[in-house]
Amino acid sequence: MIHTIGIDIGSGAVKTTLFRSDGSSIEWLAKRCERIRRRDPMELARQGFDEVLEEARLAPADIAYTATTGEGENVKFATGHFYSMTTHARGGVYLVPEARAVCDIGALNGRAIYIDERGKVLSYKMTSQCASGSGQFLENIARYLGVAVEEIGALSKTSKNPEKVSSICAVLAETDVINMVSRGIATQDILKGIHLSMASRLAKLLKVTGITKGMVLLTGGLALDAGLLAALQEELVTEKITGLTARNHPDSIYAGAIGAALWGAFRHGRLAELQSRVAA
Amino acid sequence: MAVADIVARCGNLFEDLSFSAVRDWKAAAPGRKAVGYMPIYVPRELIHAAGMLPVGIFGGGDQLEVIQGDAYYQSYICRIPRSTIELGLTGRLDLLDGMLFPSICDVIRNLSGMWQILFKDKYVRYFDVPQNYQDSVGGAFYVNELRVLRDELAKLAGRAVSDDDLRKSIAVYNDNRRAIDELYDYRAKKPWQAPTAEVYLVLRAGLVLPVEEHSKLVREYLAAADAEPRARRDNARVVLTGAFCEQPPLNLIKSIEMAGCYIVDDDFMLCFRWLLGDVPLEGDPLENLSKAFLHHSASTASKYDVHKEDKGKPLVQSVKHYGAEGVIFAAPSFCDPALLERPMLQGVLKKHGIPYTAFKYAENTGQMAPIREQAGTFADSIKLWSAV
Amino acid sequence: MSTQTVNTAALGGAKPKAPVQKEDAMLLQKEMINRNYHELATARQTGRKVSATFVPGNLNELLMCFDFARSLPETNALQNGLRKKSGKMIMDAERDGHSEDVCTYVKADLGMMLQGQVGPTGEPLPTPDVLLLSYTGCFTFMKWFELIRQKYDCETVMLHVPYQGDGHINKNMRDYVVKQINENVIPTLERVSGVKFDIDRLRGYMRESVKSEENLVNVLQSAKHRPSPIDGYFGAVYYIGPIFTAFRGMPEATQFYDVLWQEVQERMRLGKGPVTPEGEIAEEQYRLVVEGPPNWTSFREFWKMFSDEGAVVVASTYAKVGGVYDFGFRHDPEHPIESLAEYCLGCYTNLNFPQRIDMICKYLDEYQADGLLINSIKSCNSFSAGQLLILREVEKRTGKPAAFIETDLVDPRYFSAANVKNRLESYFQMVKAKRVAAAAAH
Amino acid sequence: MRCFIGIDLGSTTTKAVVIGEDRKVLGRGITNSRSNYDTAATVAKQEALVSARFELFRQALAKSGALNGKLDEFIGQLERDFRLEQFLEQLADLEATCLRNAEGTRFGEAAAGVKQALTELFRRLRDDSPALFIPNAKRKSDFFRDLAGAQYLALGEAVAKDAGVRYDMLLNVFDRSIIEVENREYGDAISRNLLAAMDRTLKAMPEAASRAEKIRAPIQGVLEMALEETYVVGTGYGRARLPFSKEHIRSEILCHGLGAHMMYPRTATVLDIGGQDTKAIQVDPHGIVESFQMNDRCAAGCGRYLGYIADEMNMGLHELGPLAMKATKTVRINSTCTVFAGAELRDRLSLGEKREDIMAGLHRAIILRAMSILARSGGVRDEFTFTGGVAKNEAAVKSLRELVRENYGEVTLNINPDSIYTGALGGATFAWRAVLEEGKTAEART
Ligand SMILES: Nc1ncnc2c1ncn2[C@@H]1O[C@H](COP(=O)(O)OP(=O)(O)O)[C@@H](O)[C@H]1O
Ligand SMILES: Nc1ncnc2c1ncn2[C@@H]1O[C@H](COP(=O)(O)OP(=O)(O)O)[C@@H](O)[C@H]1O
Ligand code: SF4
Ligand code: SF4
Ligand code: SF4
Repeated sequence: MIHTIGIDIGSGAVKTTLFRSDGSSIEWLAKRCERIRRRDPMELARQGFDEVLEEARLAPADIAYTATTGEGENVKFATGHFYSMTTHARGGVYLVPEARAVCDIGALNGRAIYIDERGKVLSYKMTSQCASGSGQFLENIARYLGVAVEEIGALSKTSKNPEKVSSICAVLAETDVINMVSRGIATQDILKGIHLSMASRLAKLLKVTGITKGMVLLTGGLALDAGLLAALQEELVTEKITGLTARNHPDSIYAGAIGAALWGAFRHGRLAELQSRVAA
Repeated sequence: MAVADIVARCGNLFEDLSFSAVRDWKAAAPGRKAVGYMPIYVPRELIHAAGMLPVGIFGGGDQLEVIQGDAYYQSYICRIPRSTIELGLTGRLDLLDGMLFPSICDVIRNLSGMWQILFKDKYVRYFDVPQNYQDSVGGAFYVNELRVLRDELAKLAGRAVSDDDLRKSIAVYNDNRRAIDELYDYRAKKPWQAPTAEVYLVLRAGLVLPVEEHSKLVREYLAAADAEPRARRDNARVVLTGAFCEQPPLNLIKSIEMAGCYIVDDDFMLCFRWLLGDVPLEGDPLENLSKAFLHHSASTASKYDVHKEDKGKPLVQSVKHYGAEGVIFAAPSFCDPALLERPMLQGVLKKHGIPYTAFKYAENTGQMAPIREQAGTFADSIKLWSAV
Repeated sequence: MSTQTVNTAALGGAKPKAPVQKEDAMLLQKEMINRNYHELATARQTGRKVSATFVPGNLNELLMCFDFARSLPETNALQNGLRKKSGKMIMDAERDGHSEDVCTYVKADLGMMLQGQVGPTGEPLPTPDVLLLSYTGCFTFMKWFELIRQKYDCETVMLHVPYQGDGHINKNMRDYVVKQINENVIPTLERVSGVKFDIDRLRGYMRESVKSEENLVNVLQSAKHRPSPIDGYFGAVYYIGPIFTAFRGMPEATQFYDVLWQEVQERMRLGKGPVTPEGEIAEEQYRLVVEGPPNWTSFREFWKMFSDEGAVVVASTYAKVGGVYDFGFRHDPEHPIESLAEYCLGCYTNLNFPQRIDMICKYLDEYQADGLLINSIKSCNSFSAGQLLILREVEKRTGKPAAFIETDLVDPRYFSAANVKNRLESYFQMVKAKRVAAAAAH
Repeated sequence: MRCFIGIDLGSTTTKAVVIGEDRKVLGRGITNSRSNYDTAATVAKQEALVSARFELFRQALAKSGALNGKLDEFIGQLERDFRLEQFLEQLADLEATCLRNAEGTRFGEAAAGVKQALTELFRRLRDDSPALFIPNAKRKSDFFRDLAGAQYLALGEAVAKDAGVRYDMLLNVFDRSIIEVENREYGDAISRNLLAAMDRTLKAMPEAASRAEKIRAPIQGVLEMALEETYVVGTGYGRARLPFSKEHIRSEILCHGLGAHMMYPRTATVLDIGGQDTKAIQVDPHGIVESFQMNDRCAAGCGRYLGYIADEMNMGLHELGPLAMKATKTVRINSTCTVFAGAELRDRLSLGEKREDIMAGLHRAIILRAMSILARSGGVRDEFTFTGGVAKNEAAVKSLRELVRENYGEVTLNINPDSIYTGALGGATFAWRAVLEEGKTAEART
């Protein structure tokens, strides 16, 4: 039986999980999610690490493997690092075993990952280097519109006449939105419009990965945004990608951290195996 | 010399945007001339045979601040022409007595005309190559083009270029190709001993050094690299393709390796590996160069594949030959040839069950995080799952 | 020849929905295009083989010799753009793995195929039996047909046309093209069509071509008059349609250009300006030369930005993409294959930079234009790479102001109306201010 | 008196300039562009008219000699006091709006707590306000939204903790309310606030108080004089949304060219870096535009970029330049994508680069973009005038100076402290010309 910790350092938030696993069973002991809000992410990683330990009543020495993911390549106390699509894939199947694709929408990038039932990455696609239509953008607009991040989803779902944002540049899109407000477009219609353009981008990413049927799990910070989920579902219908269904999970935001912890356990086993072979 | 010294020398040559190596070469004897060429391929043998130094101009890299170059290009055009213009307008290429623009795509093609306007006193030539590979059709055209080029270069050099001159040059370049093949084979065998970031620099040196010196350098590097034991990492073996024209920043190559990939074949600076194998020395040298071009040359997006079945064949062969586990498509943003070719190649790889991933770059890409993430995930997925 | 009568009520004051105005010739050419699409749609039933080829360097007369129904993927893409269908097609192609960065004509074409090959008119388009890859002044052509071949397994024949790198067509180039036509193109077309090549038939078609070519040049050069009776860019798009596509060499084309030329002469006689979809241009305020293809997805809106300000395009390079006729080239029935080669080699996109600049300067002078406007197309490296140098050189050589806008052919995402309008307005106001200042100085 | 007004509705800020019949600038006003362009234009114009009155006060008082020697000090104090009054007025409005927005079911049981916290928070805000307007106070911005927002954030966390409510809730109320408040005009309050400010000033300057009557009289005179909006010209990014007819709208390129020419008649090249666009303009000796270039559909490297950086570093826009000036070397930054600016910054920080050095690199990157656009428009000619919001940034100016010298040799570089108003000045000049040279009269506003 071993304990492992996964830390997902994003550009928007730091997520930490602690797992106990032995050969057959996996148990999730603790989790933490902290929005960065201009604090030092490395500091928050350390803090998350300490807090999950405290919650599980464990000491650092009890941890067999601390795995980082996201922008955590430089965390000093980590044992190893996995790249975020690897971890989101693994975390995704942990949360929803029937998921065959994971859509991760973080603060700056979106990613679609096509996986098999073991969480193996079959193919993936990331948004390009231009930051249009990112989580950050939605957050900025929400702040501008005076809507709390948590309210976005519910509001967007009430929209009847979504107003699409045409600019591809996030900066110019902000002005587009300002123009919309001055034209008297309702807040929910603007939000829904943004959701739709994000969803269409996601649908495109998904399509490019080559997946045609199965369950898509949304992960990352925006996964819980019900408006985005609804928009994606609509988009899948209008785009006639009907083989796919989209859903989220209350713990979606932890997918990366979960995957990191689980891969950590896997790697730990591998390393032990190698060790014993060397010893023998 | 130790590996570090050789690499440092190459690194200096790479970073030197004022081309002192070329300047020094010219200064060493009176009347020496140098002729620049852009990616992918020009018959450097002709320049060499005329006693001039061929100089590869492969963009300005990420250290060049492009100001004027941007004034000539919209944001949706790749970066190499703008940095090349910048090099020209800032006088850094004044040391070149001529410039050859090979047929690679419309951007480089148009650049040849711009060069004629911007640098009126220089010898400028757009060098067309045939997309028809029959000796009697494309070959006849090409031999004529070669002849014209030879005559023009001879005029520029102020001396005649005989067939024997040309044969000698072909021999020298045959040797260089052999040295580079050795380098590629060695790296594929022991990628940890010859990291691509180093191999790349050693190759780059060939753009500015005389070919004889470069062949020597390559072999020195091989000996030195083999002598120095280095740690072997648990990396995935990949072929990198798509970077045949605008070159990725060195940091990108390093990032790919850092993220867990060994590059075992690539298409950087194809000019060195364009003709496959030796060009025969007997017979008409121009005919020989033409035949080598038509029938034994590298495959790349700028070339037409006569048969549907030919598409992607060389790539699959490279994967097999070098024992790669996957392919990374790294293409310059807005590079039509590379990006239009990509889906076709991906289709072929898919058919052969070879994993691949793709991303874009520019020669001055600064942000490596997304690159690391994608290359890393690719390596992860090969590594974590290959054994299971 | 009259223009369509206009709903006069709609002309004055606020005009919410003015009916689109068209000249007879425009209607005629629309009919012709629709007929061609219908021919393509029914090719399978009628037992005709289908060819596809590109506008620059299109060997229409040659293809006619083999009874092919002729499809032009570029034209399909632009028609889909005009009908606002291309956006979706492009997205579909991108979802199928194509990069956002590449030419949208290609993506619109591939997207159309993904959507089941329904053509712009709603009728299905057949998969071509042969792709005649005229590699003329655009690298993308080659990849485009390779892509189609990879996906649909069509037979492809390459006609490589060397570039006029030093501004001349030489014997080596001409021989190379002629040889390819004789040794590769004709045998392949014979094999695919099962029709034997008959050079006299080719000569016959070419005789027709010449007639259209004469009249086209007359029409385009009528813009030298003040006011110009035509718009040499937006309007010319309609005028060049038949000759640059599947009709050159057909009697229909000859007839079309007759009608058109008469119509234009009449307009000149009456001192009238060009007809735009919004009505006639009342007063010619600005005369412009335009370089670069138009935007198709917002074609009317784009045109309106000009016509609202009284801006008339008197000459454009785009009206020469399918053949540069105004400097004397004509198809030559006496030397049919050679003149096909000459035609391909002389296409606008196959000209080098100094040639392009000379041509534009000449237009500015001969058509007494106020300035140059470059519409730079994101898709098209062939046109666009280096256009900013054209802008500078032309300004330097003619002293006339030039302006630069950026749009795309068929990707609606790259047409930012506000942005374009902003620049155009500034440009027009600038030309005007200069004119006022110049007048004051005298 | 007859006034000619130019309004430049920018993407970030809206500027207005009032000139008199003698074509001299009487007043300038600026506000942040907000969702309601009408309001933004109105507010900027009001601000400009207020500032015009201050200018007229100065002239009247100078003539009356009531304040010999102390005139500048007095006007300065009066202006600050007036700003404080305005600020307090808006703060009170914000408080009422926040309290209203905290009602209802949004916060359920927490509502009472939130309201309590708000009341406390606003009490502290009010107490802290005068400090913002003392002489030489370092303000992060001049706009109510930014000022109140910064203070609100700074104090909010502690207040929330004390009151036992979630900080997020307070943020939420603020975000919602600030928009409402921002979109209200306070035109009616101006005279009242001026009089109140007068009282404050006289209290603050006892030596002036003794001459209160002599001071009040000319001011009263000015206050009673009507400032007639003879002709208004709109320009800028949002000009199409201004409720003006086409006659009253000019392209921003023309306005910037003319504005720069008015400030520096020998201007040949103008660079304007605004929030979302960068323009390079060549003008002839009469201020007529000869050619121009703008950035394309990508907003990389424009002023908004600095805004994102400032947000990321939790600093005011004013502070970026000074920080960059402390740099000892310049880190090379390649991407000027506005949105990725934050990521780039973090990247560099994690590589161990110093903040000031990165900042220097970011500023250089912006200017490099601008240099390209300048090169595209035909280069830099003598004299060269730099305008727009970014011209206020000393580090940007430094980079520009260096790069211009490297690429074009010595040219005179003009930067006016009021350069952000260049477009509006051009507009006002067009307005003046329309009436005095072309004999136009203002059209009825629709
Ligand atoms: N409940 C929520 N509803 C909507 N958006 C949220 C929510 N929680 C976080 N976010 C947004 O998610 C983003 C962060 O997501 P995350 O997956 O952590 O990104 P990253 O991995 O890049 O940090 C932020 O932009 C944040 O605003
Ligand atoms: N005081 C200041 N110090 C530094 N930069 C400033 C300052 N004020 C404004 N800016 C910069 O100027 C930009 C706005 O410029 P402005 O010319 O007003 O743009 P616009 O006309 O598009 O509204 C802001 O994005 C900011 O970067
Ligand atoms: S378009 Fe906008 S988001 Fe994209 S690179 Fe430019 S500034 Fe960044
Ligand atoms: S990078 Fe690609 S598009 Fe650019 S010049 Fe090279 S081949 Fe052409
Ligand atoms: S690149 Fe230009 S010429 Fe070539 S196919 Fe595209 S639009 Fe046509």
